[in-house]
Amino acid sequence: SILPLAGYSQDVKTLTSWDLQTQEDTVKVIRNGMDRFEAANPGFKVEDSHFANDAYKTKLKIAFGADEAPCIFSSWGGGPLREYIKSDQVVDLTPYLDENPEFKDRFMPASFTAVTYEDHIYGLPAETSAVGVIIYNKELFAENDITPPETWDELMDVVAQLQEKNIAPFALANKTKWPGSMYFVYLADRIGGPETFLNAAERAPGGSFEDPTFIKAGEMLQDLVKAGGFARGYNGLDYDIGGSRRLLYSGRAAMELMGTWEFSTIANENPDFADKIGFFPFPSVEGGKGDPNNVVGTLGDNFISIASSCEYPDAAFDLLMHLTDDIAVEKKLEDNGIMPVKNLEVDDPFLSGVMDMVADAPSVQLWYDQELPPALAEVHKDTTQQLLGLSITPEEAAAAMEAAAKAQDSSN
Amino acid sequence: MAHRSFKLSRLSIPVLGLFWLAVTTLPFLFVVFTSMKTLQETYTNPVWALPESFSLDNYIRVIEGSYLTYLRNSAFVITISVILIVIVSSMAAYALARLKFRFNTALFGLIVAGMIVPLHVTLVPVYLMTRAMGLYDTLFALIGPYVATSLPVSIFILTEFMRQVPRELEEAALLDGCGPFKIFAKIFFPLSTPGISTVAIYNGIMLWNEFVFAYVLTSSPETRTLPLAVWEFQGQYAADIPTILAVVTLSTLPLIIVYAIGQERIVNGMMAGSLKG
Amino acid sequence: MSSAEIAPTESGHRQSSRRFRRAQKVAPFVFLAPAVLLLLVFLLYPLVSSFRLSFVSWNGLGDGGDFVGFQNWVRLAHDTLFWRSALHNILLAVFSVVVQLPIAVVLAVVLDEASKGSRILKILYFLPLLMSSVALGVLFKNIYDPNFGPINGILSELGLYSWTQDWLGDPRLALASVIAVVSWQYIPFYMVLFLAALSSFPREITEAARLDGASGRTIFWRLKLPHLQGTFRTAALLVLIGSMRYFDLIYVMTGGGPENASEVMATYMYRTVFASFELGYGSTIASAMFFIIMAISIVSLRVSQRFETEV
Amino acid sequence: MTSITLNNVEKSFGKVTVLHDIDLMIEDGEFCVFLGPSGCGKSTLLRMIAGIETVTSGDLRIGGERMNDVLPSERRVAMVFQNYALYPHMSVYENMAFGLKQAKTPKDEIAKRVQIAAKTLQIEPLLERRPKELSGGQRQRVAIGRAIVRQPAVFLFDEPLSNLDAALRVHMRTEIANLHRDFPHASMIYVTHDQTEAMALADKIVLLRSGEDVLTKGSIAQSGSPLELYHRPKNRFVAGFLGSPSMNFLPVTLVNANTEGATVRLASGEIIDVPVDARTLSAGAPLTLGVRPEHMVPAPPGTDTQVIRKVVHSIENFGEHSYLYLSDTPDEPCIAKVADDVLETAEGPVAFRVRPSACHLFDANGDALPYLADATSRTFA
Amino acid sequence: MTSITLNNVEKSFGKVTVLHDIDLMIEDGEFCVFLGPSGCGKSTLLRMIAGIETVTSGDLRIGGERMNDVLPSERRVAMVFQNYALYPHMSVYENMAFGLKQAKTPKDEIAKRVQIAAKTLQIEPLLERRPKELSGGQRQRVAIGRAIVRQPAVFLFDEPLSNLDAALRVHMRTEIANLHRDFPHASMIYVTHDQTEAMALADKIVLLRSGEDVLTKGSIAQSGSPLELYHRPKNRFVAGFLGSPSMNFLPVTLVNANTEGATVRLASGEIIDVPVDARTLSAGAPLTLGVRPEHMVPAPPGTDTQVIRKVVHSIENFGEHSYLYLSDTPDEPCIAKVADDVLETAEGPVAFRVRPSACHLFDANGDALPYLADATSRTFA
Ligand SMILES: Nc1ncnc2c1ncn2[C@@H]1O[C@H](COP(=O)(O)OP(=O)(O)OP(=O)(O)O)[C@@H](O)[C@H]1O
Ligand SMILES: Nc1ncnc2c1ncn2[C@@H]1O[C@H](COP(=O)(O)OP(=O)(O)OP(=O)(O)O)[C@@H](O)[C@H]1O
Ligand SMILES: [Mg+2]
Ligand SMILES: [Mg+2]
Repeated sequence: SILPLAGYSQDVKTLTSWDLQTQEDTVKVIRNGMDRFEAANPGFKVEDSHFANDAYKTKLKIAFGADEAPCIFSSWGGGPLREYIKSDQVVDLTPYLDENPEFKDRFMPASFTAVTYEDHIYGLPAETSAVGVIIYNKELFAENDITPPETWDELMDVVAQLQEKNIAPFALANKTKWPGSMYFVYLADRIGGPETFLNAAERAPGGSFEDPTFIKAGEMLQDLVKAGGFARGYNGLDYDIGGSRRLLYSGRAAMELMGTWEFSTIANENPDFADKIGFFPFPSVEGGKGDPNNVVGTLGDNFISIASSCEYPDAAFDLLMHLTDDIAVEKKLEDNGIMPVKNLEVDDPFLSGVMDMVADAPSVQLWYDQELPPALAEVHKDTTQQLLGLSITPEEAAAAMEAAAKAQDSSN
Repeated sequence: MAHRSFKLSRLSIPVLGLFWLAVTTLPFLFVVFTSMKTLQETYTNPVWALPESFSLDNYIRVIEGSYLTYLRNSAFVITISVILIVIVSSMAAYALARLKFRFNTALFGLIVAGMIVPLHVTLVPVYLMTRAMGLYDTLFALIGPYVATSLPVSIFILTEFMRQVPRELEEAALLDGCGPFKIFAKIFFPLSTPGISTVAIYNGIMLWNEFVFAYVLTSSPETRTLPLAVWEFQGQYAADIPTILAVVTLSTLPLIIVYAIGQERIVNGMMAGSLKG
Repeated sequence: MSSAEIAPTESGHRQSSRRFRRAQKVAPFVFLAPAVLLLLVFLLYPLVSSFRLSFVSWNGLGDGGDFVGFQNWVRLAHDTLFWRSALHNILLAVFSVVVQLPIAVVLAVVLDEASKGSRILKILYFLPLLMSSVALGVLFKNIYDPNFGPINGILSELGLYSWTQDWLGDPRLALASVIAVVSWQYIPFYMVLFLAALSSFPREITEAARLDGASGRTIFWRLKLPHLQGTFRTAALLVLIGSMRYFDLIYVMTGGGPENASEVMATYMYRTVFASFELGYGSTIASAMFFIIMAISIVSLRVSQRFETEV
Repeated sequence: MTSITLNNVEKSFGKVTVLHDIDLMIEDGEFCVFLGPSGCGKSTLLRMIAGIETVTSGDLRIGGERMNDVLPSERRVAMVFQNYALYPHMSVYENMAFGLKQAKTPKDEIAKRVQIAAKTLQIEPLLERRPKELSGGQRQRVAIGRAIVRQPAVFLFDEPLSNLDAALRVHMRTEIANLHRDFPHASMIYVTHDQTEAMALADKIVLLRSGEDVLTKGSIAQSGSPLELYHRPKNRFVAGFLGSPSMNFLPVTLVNANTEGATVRLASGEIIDVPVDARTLSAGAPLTLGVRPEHMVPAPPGTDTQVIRKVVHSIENFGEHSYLYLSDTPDEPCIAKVADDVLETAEGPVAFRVRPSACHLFDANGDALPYLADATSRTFA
Repeated sequence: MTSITLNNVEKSFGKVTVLHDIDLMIEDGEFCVFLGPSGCGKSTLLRMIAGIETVTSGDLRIGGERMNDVLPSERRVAMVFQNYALYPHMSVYENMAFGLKQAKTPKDEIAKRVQIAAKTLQIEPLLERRPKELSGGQRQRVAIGRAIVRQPAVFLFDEPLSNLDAALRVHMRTEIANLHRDFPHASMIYVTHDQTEAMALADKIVLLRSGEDVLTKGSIAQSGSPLELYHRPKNRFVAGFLGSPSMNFLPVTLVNANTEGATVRLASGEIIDVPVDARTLSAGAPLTLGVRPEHMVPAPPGTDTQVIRKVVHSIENFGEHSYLYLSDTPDEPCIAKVADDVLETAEGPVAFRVRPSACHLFDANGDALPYLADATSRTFA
């Protein structure tokens, strides 16, 4: 509204909601849940705002800093959410969930990890389950007689083969740094298993970011760079304006390691091309301790939470339920989104593949940049970008992470 | 000898002129041409190729979206802000240029020094104030910061301007029975129109493109201004470069028109600021 | 005609005189109040509160944060990334002065001489400043795109494949690439400034010089350029201040990367506050920025006054 | 009711005193011209009367009432500025109406007064124009019109003609004279440094001086009717300032003095009689003889008394008259202004006759010796 | 070698022709003044000679050589601009040396020439100063110095005195006259719209006209010596332009004409003889009689021939002389300029005698009827 305070009569109670969905169809799904909530709760009105990716974080941060957060908000869970939780700005959902056990039990248990802090749950998975997979151009693979690799060595062979044909193996748009971080996270998980990271992050005894696992991961990542694994400009391209996807579309690059949301993005953006893609899990690393079935990603990302400043937390929780109930699940599925609920029937081959991967995964590792406390996450993203740029050694990167982690720890 | 060097400089001027014309307009032509392409074309044809058919579909799509709302929002905020900037800064400039009071020069220095404040410093406090005043997510939230951050340079330009108004006019008005307030309203304000239009156009351009405050202080689509819209479209259409560039063109167009109309004034008005360093 | 008029009484004189003096006394306050108030609220208060926060460790959430004395400032002193950012600002400033101003001067001269079509030229030359930074970001990310962008495209078309570059992804080039766009964007502004100054250049002087046998080049170097020096000084100061607090295009084009290669103080501060959640330290950076800009402004004013030759 | 009196008025800017010891009385309806070299304080004096400048000390009265602290708009004065100071953004009508509007005069009264003034000044067709669409002369009329509509007791003019070219100047001068005739009861004060203007317009000229002299001798060098100043200058400053080319000054020594007058001898030996009272001085005292160029009349051959002999160095012909340059040091010029054209220079010195009544004598302080008789003006019939 | 010839020169700006049919010959060493009302094209003509403005058509020759397409710097001309156009950031020395440097003159030669010029102009102590540290008069000398050092064949001046105050103007006029004396072989062209300046300086005056007339009658109204223009104006424009106050024009009808002259009758019946050739006209033809104010001499009582009778409307006294206003319509003024002061106005009309030789007759086109005798100038001894 242009005029402040204009237009609403006294008895209308307003719930504000922020999320970072800007695709038209996705927004429709969300709005549908809200409309149903409004119908069920006369007198309430939901004011929804939708923001584009990166700057949303800034916005949310300022809002919380000012103690003026929206009633319900989306986040990726992990570190940033924990900052808000620590400063008592997020409503603990545990009591509500305990009151509605069947509602709660619909969700896969792993889907709460990213929003759990000291055994309390602060958010509900509301979007899609996204895990990192390698998307590839089936046509290109077929033309060049390449089959999806299963191990790192095979991947390196594929890289070499594609190189020969003058096709860039991977498209990467790492201006925002998190896309490149995925490779590192997967490698570290495959090499050392999830515990190595957990210990380092939690500052558990023996845990360290200078663990050989991280150094090895850095080395392998740099091997991939040196082998010409990435299309030109990878550290400067902007994912948000499709810097990497364009490489795929044009056939200049064959693969992209990306969250599974990429399927629907591609389907929206370039329906013709969507038919050409396939995916395969991140390859295993010979001698690695991590289970090759482990995945990196989030279940149900984004998560929706309630800010403590919300005047009507009960109503807000009801809204959350409307946004994640069975109708919502169904609608979301139509929009190619998989909510992490049990026994979901999926026709789409991509989605059912993803479902299978998640179901089989012994562990789901949250993206580091979301898991780690924000300042540390920045260091992680910075060092990974530097690793990709070959401007520091894996040892230096590890040392920088460890130092930052220690500083972070002591200041808390 | 003398003949030749004379001719040489004659020749170099148009050459330089054309070269720079290419430097400024080619990127812009790229924007316009690309905005008329289909998405498919941008993947298959070379980027600098002409569009296959000069299609306005992208524009239609943008205009049928919320573009007009954003345009209206921008126009609304900028109009009010510019009016306030003009009023507030011309008042201050008059006092600084012509009224005698203690610390006049010191105050002028301080105000002009406002130009060096890094604007991002003000984000969080301004956000807090906006919420406190209940203006958050209204277009009015933008007006305060827009006006305040534009004041130092505006006051600087207008003060120089008003110093050039002949003293006799002031004295004539004094004899005609005007006090300081009327002298300002009836003489100085109307006489500073060249300076005022410079200030208005200059700040209009800067604010039309302002992003950070707009981003932080508003949230719903109904309050979005054009730069935000570009940003939002970028998210919405992701790699649909032609559509994004159509948005870019549409959001720049109003400024081009305003500038084309007001450019003589801005060149003349800049004299005040440029002559006295 | 008679010159008779109802003469006001003496006490009437005194009264209106008193009212007038009062108006005169309050006028400065009334005229300045709105401006001063706005500046206090929207510039000074934030500045001061940011300075206060520089002594606090705070993630910006909840209340307060802890007073940590000079800890943030000590950290800043040892923060190589901050100093690197500052260096980048200085590079930006220096390049802007040596690139933007000379080109702007030349363009102003071109426009000043080009009588034909100079009106349309003035508009076209001004285009860059009319586009928002967000739009320019989108535009130049595309133009610089190493795979699809027209720059590399044209270069390889010309058989100069080896000249093609990863303009924004290569840490050695990123800053330069961004500076080029910043310059492109702001040259029109200074062009207008110089154009205004040139239009006040007396025509007789050009004519006297031509009678004296001076070539067009001599007239430019020996006469017009010195005439512009006052404007040049103003412009240089504006460029300096602008460069030291520059944010927009860098943020949208590279976000300070890759590998911090194009990080400047403002983007670093922004990231510290809004990505790392370190409001205290971010405020320290902001305050440092303010002091650095102030110092540079004062020094450059002094220096330029020293070199000032009377015109 | 419109007389202006200044008593012992002084004006300082900070430490600098620019006007000192001003005693002045301007009668009802008198046309008074302030004349003087640039920077002598003419404008300042005028502006003090207008109220735009404060009076440092002394009394300023208009129509008998003390005005030192009265607002400019309430002094019943109207001013015409050197550059007219028309409001550029208002039409001629609005310019003239502005002051009345401020005084809350009723609309139809304003319209009436403006119409009458516009008619008097013949600028009715211009009422809708902006100042920049007017010629110099028209602008001036508007400026005068703006003054007229206020029906002031005193008109003040600050060099209103100095921006005009020569022809227009003569024309506008006539209009100002007409104005004086049309408003016989309003006093007029007119500032100029052009003596032709001063002579043509003034009932009374107040000649101001500048520089160090102000503090010792006061600012007013002489005040009186134009002819008084021309024929009976009180001191060398006044004598030198009025008349073009300037009065010639020649060093002489006193030969003798009596009630009939004084006799002086030039350095070159010629003897001149001057009808002034020099009896307080002793013979041999060094004096300065003043003779105006137009009073140096070529003597018929054989004339011997009351002549000055000088070599002609160069000649300027103006058709109507010619200047003969009789001195080769440009700093101490001596010029004779003779009628008609002079095409050939005579060899050797030429004799010029000077009427005794056209001669002036100044003592070492530059003060004129008192004149004995008054026989210079004549009635023409 | 320094003569300047213009043959049928024309100048147009776009479609507007401002100078038309200019034929002009300026001799070696002649001092030629371009005079005319504002906007008549004086500056344009000068600038064409300098080469700053192109010649639209016709021939321009300097020293016999065609110069239309020669660069300004190679025409051997030097120009002094109205506002001097000194290079503001260069010292006086550099200002004067600039042109020589451009011409690659050796350093010591430059220094020598500047020194000599500076000495001539008495500006040696100022050589290190910047223009803005100089007074108006000093600036002008520097501008002249800049011209002198180039040892030009032709000096061009564009209203060099118009920015100065009256006193300085007279002084600087003398300096320019001296310059002419010091460089007897250089031609000088001097633009002004001040006739006093023109009369004082010129060997030859070229009086230009403006407006519609240019296309039908050409731009040059008359060219000749100052006295020729004063005494023998070829047309009404010239007659009215020179002299201050302007010549009086009175409508008359031709009574008869013979070899001795013409006799005309005023509307009021007086008969006047004028020594001009009017034999081509028939009696009764309407003509205009021109008489300068200074030639209207009050007639001794009883004079009946060659008199004009007029009522005196008002008087201006200037001490030296007085103006009698003989007309009450300011647009058709009639003035008599009489010696000394006039304090009282006579009742009824006054008779003024006019010498036949001081009368002019103009036909309906404004052209002067040819003069028969030449007896106006006299030698003075
Ligand atoms: N506001 C002021 N502050 C200081 N000095 C001033 C001020 N106004 C005028 N003066 C000085 O007072 C003196 C008289 O100035 P004023 O303007 O009255 O001279 P003027 O006779 O009008 O000269 P002009 O003929 O040049 O107009 C000058 O020496 C001037 O420098
Ligand atoms: N560059 C030009 N373009 C068009 N018209 C011009 C140009 N320069 C001069 N004129 C016109 O030519 C005419 C003559 O101008 P010029 O400057 O020669 O007059 P002037 O006699 O020197 O006048 P003044 O006494 O005012 O200096 C004027 O009507 C002027 O408007
Ligand atoms: Mg004055
Ligand atoms: Mg001219």
